[in-house]
Amino acid sequence: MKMMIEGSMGVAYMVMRCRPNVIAAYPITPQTHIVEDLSQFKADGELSGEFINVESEFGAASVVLGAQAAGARAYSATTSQGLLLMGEVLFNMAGMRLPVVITVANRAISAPISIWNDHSDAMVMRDSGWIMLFAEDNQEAADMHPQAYKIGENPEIMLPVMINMDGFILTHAVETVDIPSQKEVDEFLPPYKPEEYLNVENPLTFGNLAEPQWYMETRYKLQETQEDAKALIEKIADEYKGKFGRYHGGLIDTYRMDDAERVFVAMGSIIGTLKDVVDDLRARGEKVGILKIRSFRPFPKEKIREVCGHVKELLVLEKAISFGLGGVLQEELRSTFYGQKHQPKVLGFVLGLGGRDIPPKSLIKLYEVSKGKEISNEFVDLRPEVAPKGSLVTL
Amino acid sequence: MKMMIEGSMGVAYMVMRCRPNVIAAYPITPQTHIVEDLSQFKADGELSGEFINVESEFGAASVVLGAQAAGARAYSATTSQGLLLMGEVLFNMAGMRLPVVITVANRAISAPISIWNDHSDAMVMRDSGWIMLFAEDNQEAADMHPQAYKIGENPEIMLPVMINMDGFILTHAVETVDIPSQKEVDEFLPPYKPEEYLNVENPLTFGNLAEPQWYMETRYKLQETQEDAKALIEKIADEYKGKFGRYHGGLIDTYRMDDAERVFVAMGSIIGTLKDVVDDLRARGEKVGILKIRSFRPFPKEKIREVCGHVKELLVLEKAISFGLGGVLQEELRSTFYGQKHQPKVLGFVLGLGGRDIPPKSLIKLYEVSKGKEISNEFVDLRPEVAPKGSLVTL
Amino acid sequence: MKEIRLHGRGGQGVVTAAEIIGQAAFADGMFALAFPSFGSERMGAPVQSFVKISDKPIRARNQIHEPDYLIVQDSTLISMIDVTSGLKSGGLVIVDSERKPEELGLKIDGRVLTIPATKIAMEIIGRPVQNTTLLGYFAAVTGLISFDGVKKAIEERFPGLIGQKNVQAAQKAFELAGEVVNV
Amino acid sequence: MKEIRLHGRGGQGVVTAAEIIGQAAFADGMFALAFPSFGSERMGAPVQSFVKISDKPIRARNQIHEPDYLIVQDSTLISMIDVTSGLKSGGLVIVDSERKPEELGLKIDGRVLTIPATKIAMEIIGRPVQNTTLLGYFAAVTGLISFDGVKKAIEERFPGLIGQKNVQAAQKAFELAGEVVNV
Amino acid sequence: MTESTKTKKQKPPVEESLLTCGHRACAGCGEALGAKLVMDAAGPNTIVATSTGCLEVFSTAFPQTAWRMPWIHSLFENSAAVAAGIEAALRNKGKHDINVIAQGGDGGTADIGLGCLSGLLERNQNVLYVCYDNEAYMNTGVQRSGLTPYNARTSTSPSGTESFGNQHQKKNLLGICAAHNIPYAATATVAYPQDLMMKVKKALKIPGAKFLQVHVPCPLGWIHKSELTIEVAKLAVSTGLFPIVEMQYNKVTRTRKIGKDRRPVEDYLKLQGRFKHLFTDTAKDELEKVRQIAQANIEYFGLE
Amino acid sequence: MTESTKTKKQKPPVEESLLTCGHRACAGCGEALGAKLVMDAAGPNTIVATSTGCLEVFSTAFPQTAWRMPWIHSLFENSAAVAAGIEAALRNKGKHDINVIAQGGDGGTADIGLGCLSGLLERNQNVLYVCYDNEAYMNTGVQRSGLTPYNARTSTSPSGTESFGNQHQKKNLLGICAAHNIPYAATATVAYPQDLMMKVKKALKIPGAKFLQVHVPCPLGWIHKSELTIEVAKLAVSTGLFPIVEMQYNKVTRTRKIGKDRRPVEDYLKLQGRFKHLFTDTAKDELEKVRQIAQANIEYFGLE
Amino acid sequence: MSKPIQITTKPGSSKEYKTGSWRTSRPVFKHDTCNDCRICVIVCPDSCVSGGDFKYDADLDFCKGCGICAHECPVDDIDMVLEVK
Amino acid sequence: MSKPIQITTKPGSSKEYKTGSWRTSRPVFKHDTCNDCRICVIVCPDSCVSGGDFKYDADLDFCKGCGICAHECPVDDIDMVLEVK
Ligand SMILES: Cc1ncc(C[n+]2csc(CCOP(=O)(O)OP(=O)(O)O)c2C)c(N)n1
Ligand SMILES: Cc1ncc(C[n+]2csc(CCOP(=O)(O)OP(=O)(O)O)c2C)c(N)n1
Ligand code: SF4
Ligand code: SF4
Ligand code: SF4
Ligand code: SF4
Ligand code: SF4
Ligand code: SF4
Ligand SMILES: [Mg+2]
Ligand SMILES: [Mg+2]
Repeated sequence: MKMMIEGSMGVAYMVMRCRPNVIAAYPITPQTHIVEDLSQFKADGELSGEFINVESEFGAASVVLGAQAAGARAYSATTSQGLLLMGEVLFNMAGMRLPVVITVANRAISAPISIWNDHSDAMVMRDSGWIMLFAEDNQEAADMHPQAYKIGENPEIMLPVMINMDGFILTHAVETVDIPSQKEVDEFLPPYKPEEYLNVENPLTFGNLAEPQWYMETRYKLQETQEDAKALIEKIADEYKGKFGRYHGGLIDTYRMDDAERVFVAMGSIIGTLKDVVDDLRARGEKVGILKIRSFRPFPKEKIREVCGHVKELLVLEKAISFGLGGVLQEELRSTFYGQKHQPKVLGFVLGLGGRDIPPKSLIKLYEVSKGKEISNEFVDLRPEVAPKGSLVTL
Repeated sequence: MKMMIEGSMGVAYMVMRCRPNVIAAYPITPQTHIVEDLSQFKADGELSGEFINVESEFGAASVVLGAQAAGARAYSATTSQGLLLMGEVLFNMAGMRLPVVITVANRAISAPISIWNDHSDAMVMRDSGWIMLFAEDNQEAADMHPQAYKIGENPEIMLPVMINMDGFILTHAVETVDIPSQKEVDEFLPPYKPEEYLNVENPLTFGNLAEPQWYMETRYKLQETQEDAKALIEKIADEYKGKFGRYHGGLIDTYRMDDAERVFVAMGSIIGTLKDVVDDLRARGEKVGILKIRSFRPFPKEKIREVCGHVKELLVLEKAISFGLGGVLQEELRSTFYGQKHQPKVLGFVLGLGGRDIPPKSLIKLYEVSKGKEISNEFVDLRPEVAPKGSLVTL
Repeated sequence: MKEIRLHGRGGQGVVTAAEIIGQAAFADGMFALAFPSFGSERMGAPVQSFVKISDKPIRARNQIHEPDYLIVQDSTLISMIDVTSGLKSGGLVIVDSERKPEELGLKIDGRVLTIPATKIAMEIIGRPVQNTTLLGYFAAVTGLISFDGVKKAIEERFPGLIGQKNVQAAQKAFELAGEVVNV
Repeated sequence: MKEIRLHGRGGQGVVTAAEIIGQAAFADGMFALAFPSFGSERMGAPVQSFVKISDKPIRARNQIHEPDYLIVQDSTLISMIDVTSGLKSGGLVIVDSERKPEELGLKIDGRVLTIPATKIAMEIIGRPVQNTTLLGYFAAVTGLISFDGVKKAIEERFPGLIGQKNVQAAQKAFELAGEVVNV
Repeated sequence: MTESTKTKKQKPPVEESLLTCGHRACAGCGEALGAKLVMDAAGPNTIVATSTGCLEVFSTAFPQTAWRMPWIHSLFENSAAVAAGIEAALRNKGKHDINVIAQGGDGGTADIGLGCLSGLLERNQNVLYVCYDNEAYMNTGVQRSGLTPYNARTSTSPSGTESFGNQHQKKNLLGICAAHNIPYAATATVAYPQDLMMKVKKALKIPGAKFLQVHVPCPLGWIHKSELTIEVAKLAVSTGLFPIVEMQYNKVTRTRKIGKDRRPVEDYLKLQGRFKHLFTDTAKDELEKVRQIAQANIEYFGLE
Repeated sequence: MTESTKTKKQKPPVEESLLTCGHRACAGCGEALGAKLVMDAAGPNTIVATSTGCLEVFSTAFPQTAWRMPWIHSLFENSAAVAAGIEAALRNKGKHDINVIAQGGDGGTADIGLGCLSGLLERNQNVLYVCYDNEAYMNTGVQRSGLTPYNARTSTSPSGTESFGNQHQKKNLLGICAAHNIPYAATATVAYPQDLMMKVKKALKIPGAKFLQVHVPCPLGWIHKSELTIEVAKLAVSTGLFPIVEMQYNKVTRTRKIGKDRRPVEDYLKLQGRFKHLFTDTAKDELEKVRQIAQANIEYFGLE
Repeated sequence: MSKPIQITTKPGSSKEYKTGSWRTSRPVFKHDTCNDCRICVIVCPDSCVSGGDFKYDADLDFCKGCGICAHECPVDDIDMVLEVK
Repeated sequence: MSKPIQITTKPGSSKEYKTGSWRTSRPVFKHDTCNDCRICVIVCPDSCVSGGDFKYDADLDFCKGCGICAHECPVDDIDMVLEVK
């Protein structure tokens, strides 16, 4: 059913449709509305899963870990400081091959404290072994949830999945979201039936100590599984399309890229804004398109190379930076094309940190003034008093 | 004075020589000996700083944060799970510009749980804004401590510094370490006198909330400071050499690289093993050298390019992997040379995870069999039953 | 696409108002995107919210810096912040006030209308909740959303008696409006 | 460079023994690197440690897979694990045992020596701490480190009476040794 | 009243509060009031570490601050540990005459921050920890905390067809802290500012770790009229729902008796929207449970 | 003894313990013994979550495990929360007849894991939490924990020219847990296996959150002979240093009296290397302080 | 190299941010029955009542009009009056 | 695509790991004064004493020789004997 609702509500509905047995979450802006909606569903008897109020994000992650290990389908949501506090548990969960799904309402990291959006939080978890997806709009964020469970719970995969949606920009935005019926979701997503879980009939031990003669193999397998997940992510996106008629891309998505020479690369809600920008530039005769990274882990190098065969320049727009190095996405893209036959130029921009608004006109300006330049880690829309000399686009 | 002592003891001595006012740490293998030695110094009245036994690594990091903010010089040490648990505080500390120094006795991350060495733990913190140094041997690990305080406390820098030393391989190895006298260290490292700290005479507020109109500038400045730190790290390494006659490199160090065509790139204790390997290969007429990354953050792109002008191939050896992408160091190196005039081939190997021993003969073998191949994320010395077909070097 | 920016204070339902506009547009068969300015302030502090309305799906997520319409739920804000900043030339400002538009001292290249929304709300709803009332007026003077749409959105949001009263207040305001002001 | 691997059980001081060899070598003016095998086992479980000795600084950090010398602190390990694995051809194995070398059933291309270290330790130190005793013997038969070096290392490690007794036990073992076995 | 008594009364100089105006708390915020009283009782010779929460957010939006003493905020869950570090730093530098206060909301104290707090109390460091108990996570929009009272409606313990609000009892935070065998642990409330300030001063004179839980009504989260903040706080005491007590080394040493001032719990609940759902026919049993909680408190601490 | 009594006694079938042999604990490990007793009392219809620590490390080196029941280890500080998740999963699936036990060492419980434990107790979930109290972080090499007794020497509270070992008093973990108002909180010891097993069974029958602190001597960390594990544990009780008590809803309901079995603290301390430094002339006052701690325990719980 | 950005703030600088406009009602201190008890000073969450000698007033630049002072004044010497908007 | 690596372990598989060799002393059950109290079974930290009917024995594949059984046997029916090495 199509509804004009908040992004958080859309996610809450879809999570409920996935029939999680156990939900545990700790409040943190801007994730709060998702769990508030879920607890209201529970209070009204609509949600049959358990809703556990915990004492911290560390506790929340641990509770869902335990639940999933006991054969339940589990769910949590968090962001920023909460995600960092979960860190130890998240790495552990991937290593234990527990296909939990969590939603991250992406937000900046302290200090200074900021409740506003950027992608720094998710980036911290990029080595964790989790599958990491980024949603462009609220429909996609909602639709990603059944897909995520289906990907993670695949017996050949068994990995947790993190769905990233921009805090406030998506979570608090009211727009149309089509929520499928329970029956339809049930048809798409079968119940979770793991081969191994904590039960007295088959009393296995989970979470052993691995001495040096054993540990490295588990890591190799985790990496191999991440590679394997690439095909599955695409397959399940197609399946979803078949069932629900909606497709937001597989590992990636493209927009007007066919003959594009300069291509914006980005993740999350900025894709929407970029679409307007690209239409605008196209109208002025620019050969420009968008490459949307939907799966950040596994990182779809092959797919990216495939669609960029004819592209001359990538303009990477990202909402995070690895201090002392540079923008994460631009680094990974440069590496993607390193040593390849076709090596498009990669320009890198950092923008939107801590909720800095990203107006189309700044994007158009950076598109224009960056032509012919070599650019890395260029901060966009800094206050002029702080921006370094020669900044391309300031406030 | 030259002593035949454990690496941990060498570090403990040097930490004491730096006169920290407050030490707070939580035990975790293989960091334990460092803090045990420090607490023995304290029990024997040799150490004048406070030693705070805390309830967790989260607490340890928060205690040193508070102490440093109050104008003290503070120290902690940890590894692996403990480092992850500190994560939220570490990011916070960098944002608050508090030049704490911590030693990380690098260890693998759970699950499965492993107390043995690799670099996965440090990697998780690579976006945090901390300066990150890696030590090759115990002398360097010890020497890095006064250098670290001097770098971090520089009024133009004001950033925390993480000293990484391989768990067990260095921390538990007994070898010669030269510990300078207190007087010498005092001459090198002046007392910590921050311009701003918590005090009733100038009652400032630390740790404000930054709304979207302010946050991004603080992030830009952090990145700028990391860039600034590059020169300072080199300068202080030189100063140290002047004073103590020991030099372990600045941002990087090189070994037999002058005419080298193939160059190993790595961090930490494997450099020592590689030196033997390189001597061996050189004796056989191979033009091979070593590029040691000493400062991982800031990542010395310029310096690396500078010394690799003539290099044909980089063989990156690393003890960590970003699951779903690949080895972190190889990615960053590929990006370093992307779009440059000179683009050496970059081969990437993952090895030594969770304490897997790294014998010279495996290194020699991979050197040989990798010739002429394109290699990324090749796991070295996997058990044959798990290794994928075509693995170059297995157990 | 039409862009509307709403100004008010924490607790005055300025975010709800934006959402109701969006829902009304949705009920009218249009596309809409409503979102708050995400401030950290508390009850009483100045807050903003945004709505974009279009006959095509709305993709751009940026805040509204050059609105077509402005709704000011609290006239005391006018002296405090530059509420009309960026208003498109020929744009429309609607202010909850018992005063005449001229008296507000707004110097803009556009039109200003006032409506005593709080007063109406006090009379009909019994509490100073001016947002729904303002929306009735907004529907009337802009024609951008239908009164039916507003009614439906309010009823969905506030089921029962309280919703009905809000609808009544909105209706009253709707009726008070003069001609439609095209922007 | 000479490489020594030590086998023993948790609690038998096998790591300390390696460190003392290293310190003795240091006292003798050589370079050494001693390190444990970092097991997670507890008291009683099999453990290993390693020492490398050279006249040049030691840089390679790998474990010792092909030792020149083996010190086995607990003969019961022989039936349990392959203690001599990788021993260099012509290498030397020293075992704490009251039995004759032949009786241990070690099949190697090298030499085996036994010394009743625990027994000596019981007599002199009064406790079954065989490690220092073994080191006296090791110094004597290999000539790799001097007895003075061993003495100094033991005294630094165990100040006071207990150290003296350990030195005595080591001395006794040193004296029991026959010719120097070059590897 | 004669002129001379007038002049006498005027004595206290009109000093600017150490938590000054221009902060962005809601009108009538009990937490702002509580913190102001604590700060002014402690005086300027004090360093303060504060957890994330309303108090920090409404007082320190960059580039401004409402604090007039050295003040730090690091994270949500670590003010106790940050203060421990400050105390250690001062101790190491021989500055023994400066007060150190750590403070946080009920969530930052009783839930996510309990680990750090417990460590501080265990080490008995010379710090006063103040918990501003407004009985929910207010800063993030009124979610349930461990100190949310039974049956209160919050955004994560909503009332609904299957629920009467929060189904867990308010955590016995005072008891947990006192069990650490610290020299002083007490409760106070903005309802009685003098008592509150006296306790802060008293606590700061005792060496070692001290704990003070201050009841601070929140008009936004409790849904009461802003002018009733103090009245509501008083009713929490006189109904027995928030006992005012002092403990030393895990023994109760003083309580504020209710005696004949005792009031039925409804008087308290009715003023607050968060308990509105308890005043229906189906909720009778639930209301009774709240009565029992009050009664148990009164008996346990002998408040009658 | 007659043949018939012989046959009677034989009744209990020789069953394999649920924590079976082949684990790698030190010889004489009190923690291994304690865990074995708890598991066998709980029976196979139990799911167990365990913190990092000796217990986990010595029992689960891949590819083996000494556990014969469904068992999970996640991290050092979260067994309480992992168990909470398991309990929620079972509850949601309608499996109400399976015991859930969370367990950890003293460090994993009283220090780093206290946050998760407090959450579990607050929510009163149907889980038994067992703390194996060997009074230090043994797995990492005997560092001080919050439950290390006063003046014990550990590797981070060494004795030295300026120190007599641990300068903090043993944290009152039982009191802290009981203050959460849970239906059952108790202490036990491997010295009295029957009592320990009885308490496990009793606790598992009570719905809600239960807490049990088990005293488990560690020959390695306490430096006592391996055969003395039980003797040392008995002396901890008879000296008054480890009181054996049961509490329900924060009230003491039963204690094990010491009475005429009372022994001077020296008898206990002397068997252990960690207290060796207390038997010198300069340490007399410190020894007296330990005596006072025992005396205070005895008075507080009325053990005489 | 340039100094790190200013991230600390100056004591009491919040006074640059006037909260008076948040008010819907205003306290009027009548200076009539005042007994100089200073309760109004003590209970104001916005630290904006000052005075002495039986004369107290709110700083209307900051007073948010919560009404606590009026409600708690033991002698009703403070009235809350609606602000005209 | 291949299945994730096996990371769980089978109940009681530790019995593949014999700890008997750790022993320096061995308990000898004399089967003499035994009163069938089962204390030795209960107190063994290595779960390796079994038996019944006044006859108990340690599984020497696993017994680590801690000596607790001997120390706790109320009738001294267990001796600890040094292992010959
Ligand atoms: C690790 C972490 N989790 C969650 C948050 C989000 N958060 C910030 S303040 C807050 C609630 C504060 O509640 P309380 O401590 O009771 O203080 P109050 O706002 O009620 O005064 C929450 C949940 C955070 N900042 N950090
Ligand atoms: C976050 C984290 N910090 C530290 C450690 C290291 N660590 C593992 S077990 C342990 C000590 C366990 O002590 P305790 O809980 O008392 O159990 P015991 O080993 O004494 O049985 C420590 C410090 C860890 N695994 N994780
Ligand atoms: S929400 Fe409550 S605690 Fe927070 S500022 Fe408003 S009144 Fe104060
Ligand atoms: S160190 Fe102590 S607790 Fe750990 S296995 Fe050994 S005896 Fe048991
Ligand atoms: S509260 Fe009333 S009586 Fe007391 S000082 Fe203020 S105005 Fe005067
Ligand atoms: S109305 Fe409120 S804010 Fe204004 S002076 Fe009175 S107490 Fe202070
Ligand atoms: S403890 Fe002794 S008496 Fe009891 S059953 Fe065992 S051998 Fe027999
Ligand atoms: S000696 Fe120890 S391990 Fe062996 S059987 Fe007796 S109690 Fe068990
Ligand atoms: Mg609160
Ligand atoms: Mg322990």
